[in-house]
Amino acid sequence: MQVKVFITPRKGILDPQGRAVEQALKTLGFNQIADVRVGRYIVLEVAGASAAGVREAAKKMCEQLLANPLIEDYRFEVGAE
Amino acid sequence: MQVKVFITPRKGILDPQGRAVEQALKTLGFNQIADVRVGRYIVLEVAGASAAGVREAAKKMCEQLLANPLIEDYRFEVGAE
Amino acid sequence: MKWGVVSFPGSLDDRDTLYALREVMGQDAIPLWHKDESLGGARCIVLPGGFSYGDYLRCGAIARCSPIMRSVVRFANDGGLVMGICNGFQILCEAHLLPGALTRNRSLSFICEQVTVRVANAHTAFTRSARKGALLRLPIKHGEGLYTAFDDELSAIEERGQVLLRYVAPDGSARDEANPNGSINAIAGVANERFNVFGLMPHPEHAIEPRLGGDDGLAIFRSIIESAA
Amino acid sequence: MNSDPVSLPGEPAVDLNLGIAHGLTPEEFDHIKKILGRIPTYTELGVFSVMWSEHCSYKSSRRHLKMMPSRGPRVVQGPGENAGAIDIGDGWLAVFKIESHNHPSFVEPYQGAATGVGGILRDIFTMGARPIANMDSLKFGSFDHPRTKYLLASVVGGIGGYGNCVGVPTVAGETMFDPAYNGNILVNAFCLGLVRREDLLSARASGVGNPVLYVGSATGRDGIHGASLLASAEFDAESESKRPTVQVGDPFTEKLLIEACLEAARTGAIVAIQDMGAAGLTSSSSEMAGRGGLGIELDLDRVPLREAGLTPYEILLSESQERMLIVADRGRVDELQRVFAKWDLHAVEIGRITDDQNWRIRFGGRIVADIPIAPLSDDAPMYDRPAAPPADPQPIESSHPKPPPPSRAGDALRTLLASPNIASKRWIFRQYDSIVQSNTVAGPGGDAAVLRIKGVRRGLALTVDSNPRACAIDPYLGAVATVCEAAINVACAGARPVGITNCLNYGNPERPEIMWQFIRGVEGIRDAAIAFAAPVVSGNVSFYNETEGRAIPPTPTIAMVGLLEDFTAAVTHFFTHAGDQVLVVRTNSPRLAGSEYAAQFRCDDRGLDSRGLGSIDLSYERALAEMLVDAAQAGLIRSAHDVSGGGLAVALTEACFNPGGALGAEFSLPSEFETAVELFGEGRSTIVLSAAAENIGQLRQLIGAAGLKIVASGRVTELPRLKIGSVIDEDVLALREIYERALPGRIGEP
Ligand SMILES: Nc1ncnc2c1ncn2[C@@H]1O[C@H](COP(=O)(O)OP(=O)(O)O)[C@@H](O)[C@H]1O
Ligand SMILES: [Mg+2]
Repeated sequence: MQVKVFITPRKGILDPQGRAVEQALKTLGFNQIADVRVGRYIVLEVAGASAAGVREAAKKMCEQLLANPLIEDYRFEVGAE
Repeated sequence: MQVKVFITPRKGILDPQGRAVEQALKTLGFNQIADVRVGRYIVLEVAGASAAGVREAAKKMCEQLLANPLIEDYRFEVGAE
Repeated sequence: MKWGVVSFPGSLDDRDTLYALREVMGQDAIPLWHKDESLGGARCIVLPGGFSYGDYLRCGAIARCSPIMRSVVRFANDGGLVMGICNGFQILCEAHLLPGALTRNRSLSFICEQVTVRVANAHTAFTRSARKGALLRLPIKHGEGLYTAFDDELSAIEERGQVLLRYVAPDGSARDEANPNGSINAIAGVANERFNVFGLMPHPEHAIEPRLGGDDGLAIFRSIIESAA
Repeated sequence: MNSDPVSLPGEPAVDLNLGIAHGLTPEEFDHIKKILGRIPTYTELGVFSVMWSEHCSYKSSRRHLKMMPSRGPRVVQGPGENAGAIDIGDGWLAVFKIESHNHPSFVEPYQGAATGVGGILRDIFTMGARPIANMDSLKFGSFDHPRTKYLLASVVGGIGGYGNCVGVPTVAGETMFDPAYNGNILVNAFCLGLVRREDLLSARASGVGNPVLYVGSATGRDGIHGASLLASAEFDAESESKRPTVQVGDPFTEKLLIEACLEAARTGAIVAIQDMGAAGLTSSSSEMAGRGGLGIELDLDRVPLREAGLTPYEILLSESQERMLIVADRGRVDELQRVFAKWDLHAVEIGRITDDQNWRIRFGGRIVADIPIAPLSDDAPMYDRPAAPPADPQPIESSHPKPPPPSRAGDALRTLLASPNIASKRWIFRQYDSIVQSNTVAGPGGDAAVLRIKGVRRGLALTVDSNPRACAIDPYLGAVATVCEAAINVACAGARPVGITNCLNYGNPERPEIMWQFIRGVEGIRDAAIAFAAPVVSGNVSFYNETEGRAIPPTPTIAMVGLLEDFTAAVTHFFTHAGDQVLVVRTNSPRLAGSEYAAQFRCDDRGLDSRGLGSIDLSYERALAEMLVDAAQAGLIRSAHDVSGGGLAVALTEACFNPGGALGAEFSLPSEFETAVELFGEGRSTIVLSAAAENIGQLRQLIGAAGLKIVASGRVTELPRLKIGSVIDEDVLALREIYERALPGRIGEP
């Protein structure tokens, strides 16, 4: 089963990358940009029968390794694909 | 309007980060992991009236800056939020 | 001869490159500013190492959008000599002046150490004062120096002799442990098809004084001086 | 202007309990009321609590720090500014300081270590100096501890991630692993910068009416109460809940700040400048005004914010990184703003200097804080905390039973070389750019780093050292030994010790035995600094390094700056020529007490002395340092390496590791020198010297004239084999393999 994890800098936490990308996009003429956050996107193939089981494992993986809860928020989707 | 961009290493491209994450997850006991790809997740706030206009701008941003087509695939979603 | 060294926000080795050119090699070298478009009449443009724009997003991706890069691209397309060192190499790849791309070292960590590279093609403006097969001791210091190119492109690059430098062991043998970052075919430096644009991960500007770790880097700068003469 | 500041809607009512919750004592709370003549507003309470925290006020340590010598013919700036400055000749000043970032690095190791580097850099370029070298001193728990690998990788990643990105080379450091740091790691970061004498900047405000500029990153809710709550209290489970205060570093902005501030300094329009470090805007503004005996007024509505809705309390206490506060020459603000704009940075006018010696803050058009400055900073509480030696001083013991020492010395040597405390730290320092700026003559890997100064012959040697095991046995002698090691390390490179900065890492000062350790440590540094004529020009104190009531061993960290008259005369720590003669010179017999050997093996079982450190005669130490410097400058020696962790046998082994190709050495030792104490003992000071045969006579004379003893001699061999008397006969290449592989092996890398 495929798990997609979306990790973003936590609200209120400095996101220097996002700022730099926002600036660069504006330089390129995309003036309609109001805000940019840059995070990570992790795609996992998980062998597992039940979606519920995979969901539970995914949550644990996020908490234990994939995201840094001090400075990042995460969410994930469990799909078939 | 919110644009979410998902960038992943192109298939066939070495993804040492993905491999390292996979190893680390296995060390933590998640043995059901079959594959991991690590990419980028970019969330943009774009001021724009029409979804079509925003979609077009997003495509340009991806091509001109956000992704490197030589080594990365990208896709994006335009949402309300 | 006259050199131009570009400073982007976050460039680090720009000052060192100017020092190497002016104080050690007695060259006429001018700093160029990323917001300008003028190349100041320089015969060779150097894009120095560093972390332009913090290397945020992808190394070199933001820098290549600077005003000065428009001129650098034009200059290169007109046949002018351009050399990108480390971050400069990354910028040249992002600007499509060089083939391929640079990504995270296979160890995933930054590496600062002396490496040995073999001159794989000595018939270019950047390597002519070395002999083919010559070994150079040069420092590297980067986190994203793994060079990749796709199969077709890679074989074309190899066939045309665009690979100018390759990582080897100190004794010159090709060994996987001698490839510090996992670059494909141990590529340390590559030129464009016209051989007027060159990118390399090792730092010749940090190998110009025997007291400070050797002077093998002079071979690269001397080649350029000879070519421009 | 005498109307009292207002409280804002939604702010809690201030009373003693709220004061206590802010870490203030009832007496301190009373004192605040007396200073103000009223109850503080909530904002003011926050301000007092950070300014009077241990971290900002040094209330437990201030009276003792005065003991250390801080003056000397070379000292241009002693303690009191953001960093110390020493005249190194040719019109150049070396500006340097070391600082701790222990607690933030334990909570979030990557960002904690990174922002530690960012902070110390700002302390240096705030003085107008260009940072040219960093060092890091790291203490981790034992490798058996489940968090150690993660902490090591993240801290090293953070230091490299920040230092590499700003273009300041990390040229040396030290790393130790010991179970005593399982619950409380230490991350101390050092930075040195260079400035022309006439360009030195100060953080002393002057000129009533001069505008105050805010430069750098916008203010967010980062690190609020980092100083008062994190760095000034013990660690416990509750620390988890303080996590949202994590600061994130942006080295890219720091690099722009460095260039912009140095360029702005050259305009001459900067009157005073200070970085916003601990307690951010509050401490920088009040300290700059306070030093100048003036007042300051700030309008918080003009402060650039990262998100809407920050309260004055939050804006004033935020520890967002990469921010500077500047007092500008009136009428030249435009000029400064142009420089910052060039570097894509804003310089926003947020206030001005006043003549009434008050710190006055406006928000939403109203005054929300109005505090007399002198009592806030200079007259902060100062304590003379009770100090007493512990009833039964116990050296730190590892929790694991130790094996008996091997019967063959070669086996012991191999075990020691594989210890992460002795093994090569290449896995760490190769993650640091050590060559950027083109000054690095000798980078990490030797006794001291050597830097040249462009355009002149002089050079600098840098080292950072600590010896917590010795300090745990005797906090005074341990501190003396640490200063000696640092001084001898730079002397080995051929440099004369000229200045010290120190970071004093201790437990909870409210406990008499910790206070005693601290005072004894300061006394040790004082005596040794005087002996080497190397004044202490800056430093930092980190208390409350404890977890669940267990303090770390006393860990004074000493960074020494040495001056080379001629950088080309610098000496390596490894042998350079086969056939050279080797001499071992020492000031005192070694001991096993506090040694790595004693940490690895059960020593007492065999009746070996593992308690006493042995005495240190500082006059010998100084004579040794001077002899080394003189011999190096006279070109008499080819290499010099001081014996530290692992003793003489390890030092001889390391000296064989010539990076261009391993060499060997042969020693005939009198049999009484073939004991574990002689081979593996540590303590002050033993040097392994090599010299060309034709210089050996003159060198022996110099050593004799200094009153020093040569205790053994040998020669460098082409064949990479180390032979020591009849007890050690090992293949140097095999030893090097152990030495290089140990750390990556522990981390689990190929
Ligand atoms: N954290 C670190 N950062 C940079 N260099 C380090 C670090 N730890 C150790 N080193 C380098 O490794 C070498 C050995 O360190 P150490 O064992 O402390 O030396 P010594 O005992 O001679 O003082 C030194 O050159 C030191 O600079
Ligand atoms: Mg040493």
